[in-house]
Amino acid sequence: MTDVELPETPLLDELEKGPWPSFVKEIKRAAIEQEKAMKAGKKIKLPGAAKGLLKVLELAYKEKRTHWKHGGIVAVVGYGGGVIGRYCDLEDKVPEVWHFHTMRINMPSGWFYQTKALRAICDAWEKWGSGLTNFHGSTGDIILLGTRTEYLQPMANALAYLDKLYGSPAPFDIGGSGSDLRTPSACMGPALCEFACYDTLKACYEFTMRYQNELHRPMWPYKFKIKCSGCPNDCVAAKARSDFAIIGTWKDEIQIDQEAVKEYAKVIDIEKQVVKKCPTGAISWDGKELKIDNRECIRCMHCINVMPKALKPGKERGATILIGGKAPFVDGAIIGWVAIPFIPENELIEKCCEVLEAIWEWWDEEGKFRERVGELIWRKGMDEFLKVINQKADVRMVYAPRNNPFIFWRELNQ
Amino acid sequence: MTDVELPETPLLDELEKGPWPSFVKEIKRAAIEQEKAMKAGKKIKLPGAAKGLLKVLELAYKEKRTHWKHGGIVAVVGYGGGVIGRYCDLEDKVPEVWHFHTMRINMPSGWFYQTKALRAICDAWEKWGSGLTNFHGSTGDIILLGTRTEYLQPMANALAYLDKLYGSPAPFDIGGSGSDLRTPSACMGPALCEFACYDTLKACYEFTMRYQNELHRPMWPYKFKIKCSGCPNDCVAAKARSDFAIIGTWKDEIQIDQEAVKEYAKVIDIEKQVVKKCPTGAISWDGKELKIDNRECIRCMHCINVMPKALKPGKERGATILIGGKAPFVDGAIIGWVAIPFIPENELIEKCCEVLEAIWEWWDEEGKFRERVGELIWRKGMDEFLKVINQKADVRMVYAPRNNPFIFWRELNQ
Amino acid sequence: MVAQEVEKEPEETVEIKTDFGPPHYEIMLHPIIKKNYGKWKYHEVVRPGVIKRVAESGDVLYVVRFGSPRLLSVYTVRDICDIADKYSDGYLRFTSRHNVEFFLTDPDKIEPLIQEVQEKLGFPCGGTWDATKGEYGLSNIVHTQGWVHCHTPATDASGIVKSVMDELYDYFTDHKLPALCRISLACCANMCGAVHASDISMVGVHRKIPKIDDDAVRRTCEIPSTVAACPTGALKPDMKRKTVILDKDKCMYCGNCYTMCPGMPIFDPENDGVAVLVAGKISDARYPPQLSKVVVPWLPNNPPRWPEVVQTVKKILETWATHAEKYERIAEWIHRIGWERFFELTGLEFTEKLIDDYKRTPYIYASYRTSAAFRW
Amino acid sequence: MVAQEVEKEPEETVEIKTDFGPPHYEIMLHPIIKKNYGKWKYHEVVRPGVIKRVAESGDVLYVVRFGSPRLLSVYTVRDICDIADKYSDGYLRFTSRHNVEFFLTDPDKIEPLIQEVQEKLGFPCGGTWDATKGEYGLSNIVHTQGWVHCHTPATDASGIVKSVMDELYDYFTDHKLPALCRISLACCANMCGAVHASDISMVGVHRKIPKIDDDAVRRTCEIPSTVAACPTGALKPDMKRKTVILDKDKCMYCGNCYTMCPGMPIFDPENDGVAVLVAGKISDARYPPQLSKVVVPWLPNNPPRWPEVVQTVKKILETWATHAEKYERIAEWIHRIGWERFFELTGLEFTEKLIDDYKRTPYIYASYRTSAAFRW
Ligand code: SRM
Ligand code: SRM
Ligand code: SRM
Ligand code: SRM
Ligand code: SF4
Ligand code: SF4
Ligand code: SF4
Ligand code: SF4
Ligand code: SF4
Ligand code: SF4
Ligand code: SF4
Ligand code: SF4
Repeated sequence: MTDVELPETPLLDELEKGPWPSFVKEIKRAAIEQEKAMKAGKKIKLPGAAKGLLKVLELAYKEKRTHWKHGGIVAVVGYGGGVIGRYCDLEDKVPEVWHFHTMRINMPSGWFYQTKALRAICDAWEKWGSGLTNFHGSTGDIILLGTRTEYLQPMANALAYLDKLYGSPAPFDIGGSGSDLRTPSACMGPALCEFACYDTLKACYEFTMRYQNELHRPMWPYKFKIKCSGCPNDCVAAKARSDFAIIGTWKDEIQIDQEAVKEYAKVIDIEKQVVKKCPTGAISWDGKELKIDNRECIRCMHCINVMPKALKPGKERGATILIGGKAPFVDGAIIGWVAIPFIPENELIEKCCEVLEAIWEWWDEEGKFRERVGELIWRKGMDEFLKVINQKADVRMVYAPRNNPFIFWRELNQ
Repeated sequence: MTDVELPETPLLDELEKGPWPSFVKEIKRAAIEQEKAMKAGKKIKLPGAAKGLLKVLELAYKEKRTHWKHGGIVAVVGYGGGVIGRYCDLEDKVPEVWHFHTMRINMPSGWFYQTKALRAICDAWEKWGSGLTNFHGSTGDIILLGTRTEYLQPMANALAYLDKLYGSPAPFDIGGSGSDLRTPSACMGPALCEFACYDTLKACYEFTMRYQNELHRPMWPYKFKIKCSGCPNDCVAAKARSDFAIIGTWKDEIQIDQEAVKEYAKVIDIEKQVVKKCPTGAISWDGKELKIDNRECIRCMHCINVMPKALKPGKERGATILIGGKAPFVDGAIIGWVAIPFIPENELIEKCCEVLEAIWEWWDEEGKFRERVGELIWRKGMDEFLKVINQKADVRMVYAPRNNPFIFWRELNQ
Repeated sequence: MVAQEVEKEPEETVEIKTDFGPPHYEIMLHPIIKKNYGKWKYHEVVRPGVIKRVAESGDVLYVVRFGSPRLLSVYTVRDICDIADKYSDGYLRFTSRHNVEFFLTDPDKIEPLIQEVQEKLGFPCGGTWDATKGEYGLSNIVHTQGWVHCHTPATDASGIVKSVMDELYDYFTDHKLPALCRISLACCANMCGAVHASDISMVGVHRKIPKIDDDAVRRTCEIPSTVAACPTGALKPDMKRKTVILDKDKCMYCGNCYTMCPGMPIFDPENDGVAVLVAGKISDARYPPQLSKVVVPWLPNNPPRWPEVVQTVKKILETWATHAEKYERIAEWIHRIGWERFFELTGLEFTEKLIDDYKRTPYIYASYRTSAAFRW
Repeated sequence: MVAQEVEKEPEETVEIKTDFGPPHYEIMLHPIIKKNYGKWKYHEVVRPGVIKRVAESGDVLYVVRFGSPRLLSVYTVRDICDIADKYSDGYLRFTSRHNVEFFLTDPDKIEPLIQEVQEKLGFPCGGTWDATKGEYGLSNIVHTQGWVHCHTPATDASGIVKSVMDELYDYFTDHKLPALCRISLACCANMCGAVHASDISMVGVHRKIPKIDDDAVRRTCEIPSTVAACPTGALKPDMKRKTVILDKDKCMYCGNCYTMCPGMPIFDPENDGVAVLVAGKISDARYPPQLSKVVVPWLPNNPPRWPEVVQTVKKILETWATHAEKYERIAEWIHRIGWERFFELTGLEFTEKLIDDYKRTPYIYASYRTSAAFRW
């Protein structure tokens, strides 16, 4: 391997040590192998990019600052988003990464892959980019880290014809960035998980397909994220990380297999681990029968989590919509709050689309530049928002009613 | 009684019915007896005021609206506050109450009275006013309801010489109103209550005496209230109703009389009523000994409240200061929050005065017109406030630390 | 002039005296209280309204509590004094909820006192609670001026209080509640009754924008401070016409502007009314202090007896009393059963009006500790 | 021209195709998964990193999880594919925390797989937890770009993550924690790592005001949108000089303006650093979702291994792990013991910097329900 010469990176080298897999090793590996591949006659458009990154990064470590600059607008034909432009402020010193744009590629729902698909992506990116990736970005996309402006389009084309040109089982499309719909994501849901209260993969796929235009052409006040979790455990952190979180849940009674409960009772302390930990004290256990007062159950999942073989969500399934989740800029961090307490499973996708479209129309009209939808609702009031999405107020939307009597009675003052 | 003619008040008459004592009866009684007293030769300056009030009030009941108007500035010599000016908008119809100003009289700490003092007030007010009172106003003053502008001064003088002129054991002074210090109040504290962790009556009296000028001459951005509760039960609602709440508490261990606990065990269910209700689970009871893990105790008072004979606050006593309590205008209702977690009893009054003076100086300088001190702190930040009162930050000031990293580092940016 | 001078009252001739302050509390204390000041050992509730206080010295004092209408004529105050002289050595006090208390050393006098107060004053004995047993009486309603004296009320105070207390009378004279329940009333959103932290509260609310009388505004108002008084920024100065302009969509009828400017009265007989709040709490006992929450945005003003308000308060109180555990105040009860159940059990309706949209309070407040309950 | 055309790659000649979307997920599913889709019965954790999934059909699938550095070269991805082809029928997946999972039908292949991955890739098996037993592994750290790619970071991402995971390695490969603990990192307050609701999180923070390069501002920035971007109103347009003026007392170094305008870089090697937050939570399990809270306002950037940050995170994790009950996540643990004790036990210092003074979030948010947990 070492016939390729690497820059001196004494600081980064420290991060090759230790048991956890090393990203520095990955960068070095790309630097070495890409160069070797090129030498071996492979078509490599951007040799030295990973090596350039090593130089820039070592300097960053030394100086304790970034050397990346604003991107400006770089894109591929027909799309407004999906590429993060990036330039290096060390143009002269490290021309290899003067351009170092990122491409965001829409992953399949649930991050499931055939190796054939992954290999195809690797082949294309080895050719057109730095050979470095993130599996995945924290919105969920496949992140292709670093290429030049002129290779963006060919790489996009490679992905669009990944089946034909690289033997992938399907082509891959660009994901979201900028003021558009961001790539929706979903927990593994029914693919692997017994708790899923709706088909998260399907929902995620449907939204993605239906809103290709919104995903690819930024035209809103700001970004908008959708995430699908199959149950209140929320394994894609939708509540905190998406403007529109779809959280699977149920309305009727938890399904109990009493025999299985007894099995668990042999290995765990049901009183202590389940009964006592139920937040509403809805459970009782007499050593023989587990009883759940489903009127008291708030569907927190705890008991089901501990005894998955014995307990199951009810049969009347669907989802709760939480609205507004986001990071702290500008009006503060938001964990989304309840916009629709329950949509039955069979109406879920259609209803969500209806609501999404109503929200976008409103936000598009009323939202300020860089105002997330949660912030717009704060500014305009839940009252107006509920009209927009055509929902009645429900006590489940709040932890508690208002503490002030400063109520608007606009209907009396027209 | 009925040789005095009363106006017809069919609506108000409904409120003479029923078991609860009736304020309508009181107004009628004043109307009748004042007139009778006058006829009997007593000096009564304002006969017919209570009768006038009946007329106005009946009309208010009929029309479902008030008939009182803004007061304008009415006062007594040397004072800026203590009188609420009030005029009636039915001048022609009910001239008896065209003027109907209220006087606020500073009650003794804890609302304790000798009858001699009360009788003297009654005598003076029978003469100079409507003969109607509130025992007490909700800030705590004795409220003398309704007199004319020209009688304000003589009534104030009557109170100032209530000892000499009316045989009271002491004269009475005017209370607060307007943008001044409002009449401080205190729970009965050590006078009657075994829970008092500091001398509330003394503290209240000291503040009142020391700040006579602040009480009588409005010169601040807005009102400022001080209330003294001897323990966290907060029987004067200081936390919610005063800008500066002094709540008695202790730091060391709850004092336990195990014998007395056993006595209680005979009549109450200690496990259910005490142990289970402790918010931090700090108590255990084995039928013989009650144990309190004082490191876990948050001094909520519950166990002591249930078993006053057996449990007592610790010996290291003092008070917590909560700042900012107020009604909802303008920035919302505030239950005061912790400004100083603990001041030892022997330093309490001096320390409070020091802090009060620092706060007032700052508020006077920085506060906007009609901005309560709590709102000013919200505007300026706890950081600045803590400097003003010369306190270090303490985790006990918050329920939880901040959720955003938008921290000011002004010291690095000078 | 001469004639007038002759007629002058003593109060008109004395020298002005200021800043001497209230009477020292010590002179107002019953001798037994003075003697045992700060040395009380414990108390016991003998019966509703009667608290036996035992001092370390062994002294015993019975404190007997009576409900009062608060609005008292001086004639009734004198009657109270007569009773205090007869039973209570010439001493008495008022509580922070406006009840009257007498001090007895002889337990045999308790019954006669209660009898005499009932006969002469019509004041019921009660308003106490017995924390040991976990049995609670309802106390008096803290309240405000209303149509009796104030210029901004959206409802009356005393009339509603009387009507509610008539209806809940037995709760006052007996210990029938599972926990403390504090009821308060304020006749406008100024909330002089401090209803913002009560178990149940009633607050007068306006629902129509103030009527701007340009002429009166010009005559009586300072325009900048009126505009500044509006919490929602609904007012703008109209410098040309020397008046103010109101954005009716921003107004939430708080009446703050009217407080500053008589030229824009806000009352409206048909639309004013009463909002009902619940689940406030002040003590640190068990559960931290809580602000009250609006559960009924408006009920009509229906004098003289406000049946809608009375029945709503009663319904809430009794629903709670039926379902709560011992020591579980309304806030604590709802914390356990959930707001969903509260609305279900009380039959009240949750509407969008109950979702908070008052944005001025900063979220930082949510992190400030509003209790003196901490670990050391 | 002609020469160029000859050299054209196939990718340069195809017709532009847009909006066809991602591959359908079904074609990416392992046959056993496809067969039992939506029909899983239960799971069991066989050992750290290995989850046995049993379908209603009786089918069994072993899901084996490995930690990944997330930043992967295509060469390593190919190695992963080789392993998936060998063990997992050519299928694999990544988790929402960037771990890699393989699917095995034959339990005998589990150990060989783990061996081979460790040897070839150096990825540890683990990152799972066993809710039945209440024994939890630590999973991967969700994180961001840092100095590897972003222009606004106040710290690096991958370097700290590597350093922390090296130190906490055994917690990943074993189930030694009492409850779920999610660690996240974001290299600036944009919080791409969504650290705002994690059990422990690290966020890069600037502490110096941006340096306004008037020239660059003139050249590269839209002044109104730059001014509007400032959450605290610290920026004013200077129309004459065509630049912006900064009120340093109002600036809280968020870098929002720099995002809009390259002319005012905010990094500062000595003053940039890392804040540490704790007690966020997302699941509804037992306790409602919570925002993370800042417990250390700043630690220095000390590359390559950030010992101060690593030790602080470790200290918090281990203090919690030592004291918490089963299922008690950090937020729940602190809820029980109180923040007083948290600071005492961890030895961290509470200062005025930790008291919230960010006023933009309205208090109304405190009343909005941020969970799907309700009664029907
Ligand atoms: C007399 C009075 C103080 C005064 O200086 O006037 C008083 C007196 C006592 N209070 Fe109080 N409280 C008085 C107003 C209050 C208030 C203020 C208010 O109501 O506006 C509160 C706060 C209310 C709140 O939290 O919203 C108050 C919250 C308590 C508590 C806390 C109860 C709880 O469970 O939350 C206790 C403890 C208890 O129950 O023993 C208490 C305990 C007591 C004790 C037992 C203290 C003692 O050892 O004597 C007193 C007799 C109680 C009884 O009636 O059986 N006192 N008490 C006030 C009586 C008002 C009335 O006429 O009803
Ligand atoms: C008399 C009294 C009500 C009563 O019947 O008991 C009262 C009556 C008035 N209050 Fe009050 N307040 C009274 C206690 C309170 C309290 C309770 C307390 O002090 O414990 C509060 C809530 C606590 C607080 O301070 O926030 C209170 C909060 C207000 C407010 C709102 C202040 C705010 O910052 O939100 C106003 C509005 C104002 O100041 O313009 C107000 C204004 C008024 C005015 C002066 C109305 C006005 O703007 O002219 C009322 C005069 C009524 C009248 O015609 O006599 N009053 N006011 C209370 C004073 C009696 C006394 O001195 O003992
Ligand atoms: C694979 C993954 C979903 C995916 O589509 O990728 C997943 C898978 C499972 N989660 Fe999760 N969770 C996954 C991310 C999450 C996240 C999101 C995150 O970490 O950012 C959360 C929310 C975290 C939070 O609340 O802050 C999450 C909160 C839970 C919980 C709630 C635990 C709690 O006590 O709060 C459960 C219930 C449980 O413990 O069994 C759960 C349960 C499960 C179960 C047991 C569901 C099932 O029946 O299979 C899965 C296996 C658990 C195991 O490892 O033993 N999963 N889980 C994610 C694995 C990430 C990783 O590599 O570590
Ligand atoms: C790549 C990625 C981080 C990563 O390493 O995984 C990322 C990277 C950037 N994010 Fe992000 N964000 C990424 C997920 C997130 C998330 C998490 C999520 O989506 O679950 C958040 C928090 C959730 C949210 O949306 O609020 C997030 C909140 C932000 C924000 C703050 C938005 C806010 O409203 O507060 C910004 C600032 C902005 O938009 O200007 C931002 C801006 C950026 C920019 C574009 C910086 C900029 O202003 O130019 C970063 C480009 C970095 C680079 O050089 O490549 N990024 N960003 C993630 C996207 C990968 C993907 O597509 O899969
Ligand atoms: S969110 Fe629920 S359904 Fe989805 S993977 Fe997690 S536990 Fe399963
Ligand atoms: S799901 Fe949660 S609330 Fe419902 S019974 Fe189980 S533990 Fe209790
Ligand atoms: S606040 Fe405490 S000390 Fe004062 S009367 Fe109430 S219980 Fe007693
Ligand atoms: S005072 Fe409160 S917290 Fe302390 S032991 Fe008693 S009940 Fe528990
Ligand atoms: S609450 Fe309003 S209306 Fe009632 S007395 Fe106070 S200021 Fe007047
Ligand atoms: S009533 Fe209140 S909200 Fe309306 S204009 Fe007046 S001050 Fe503003
Ligand atoms: S957190 Fe900030 S610095 Fe890190 S990737 Fe996101 S925008 Fe860039
Ligand atoms: S860094 Fe943030 S606070 Fe400071 S000027 Fe820029 S946008 Fe405003």
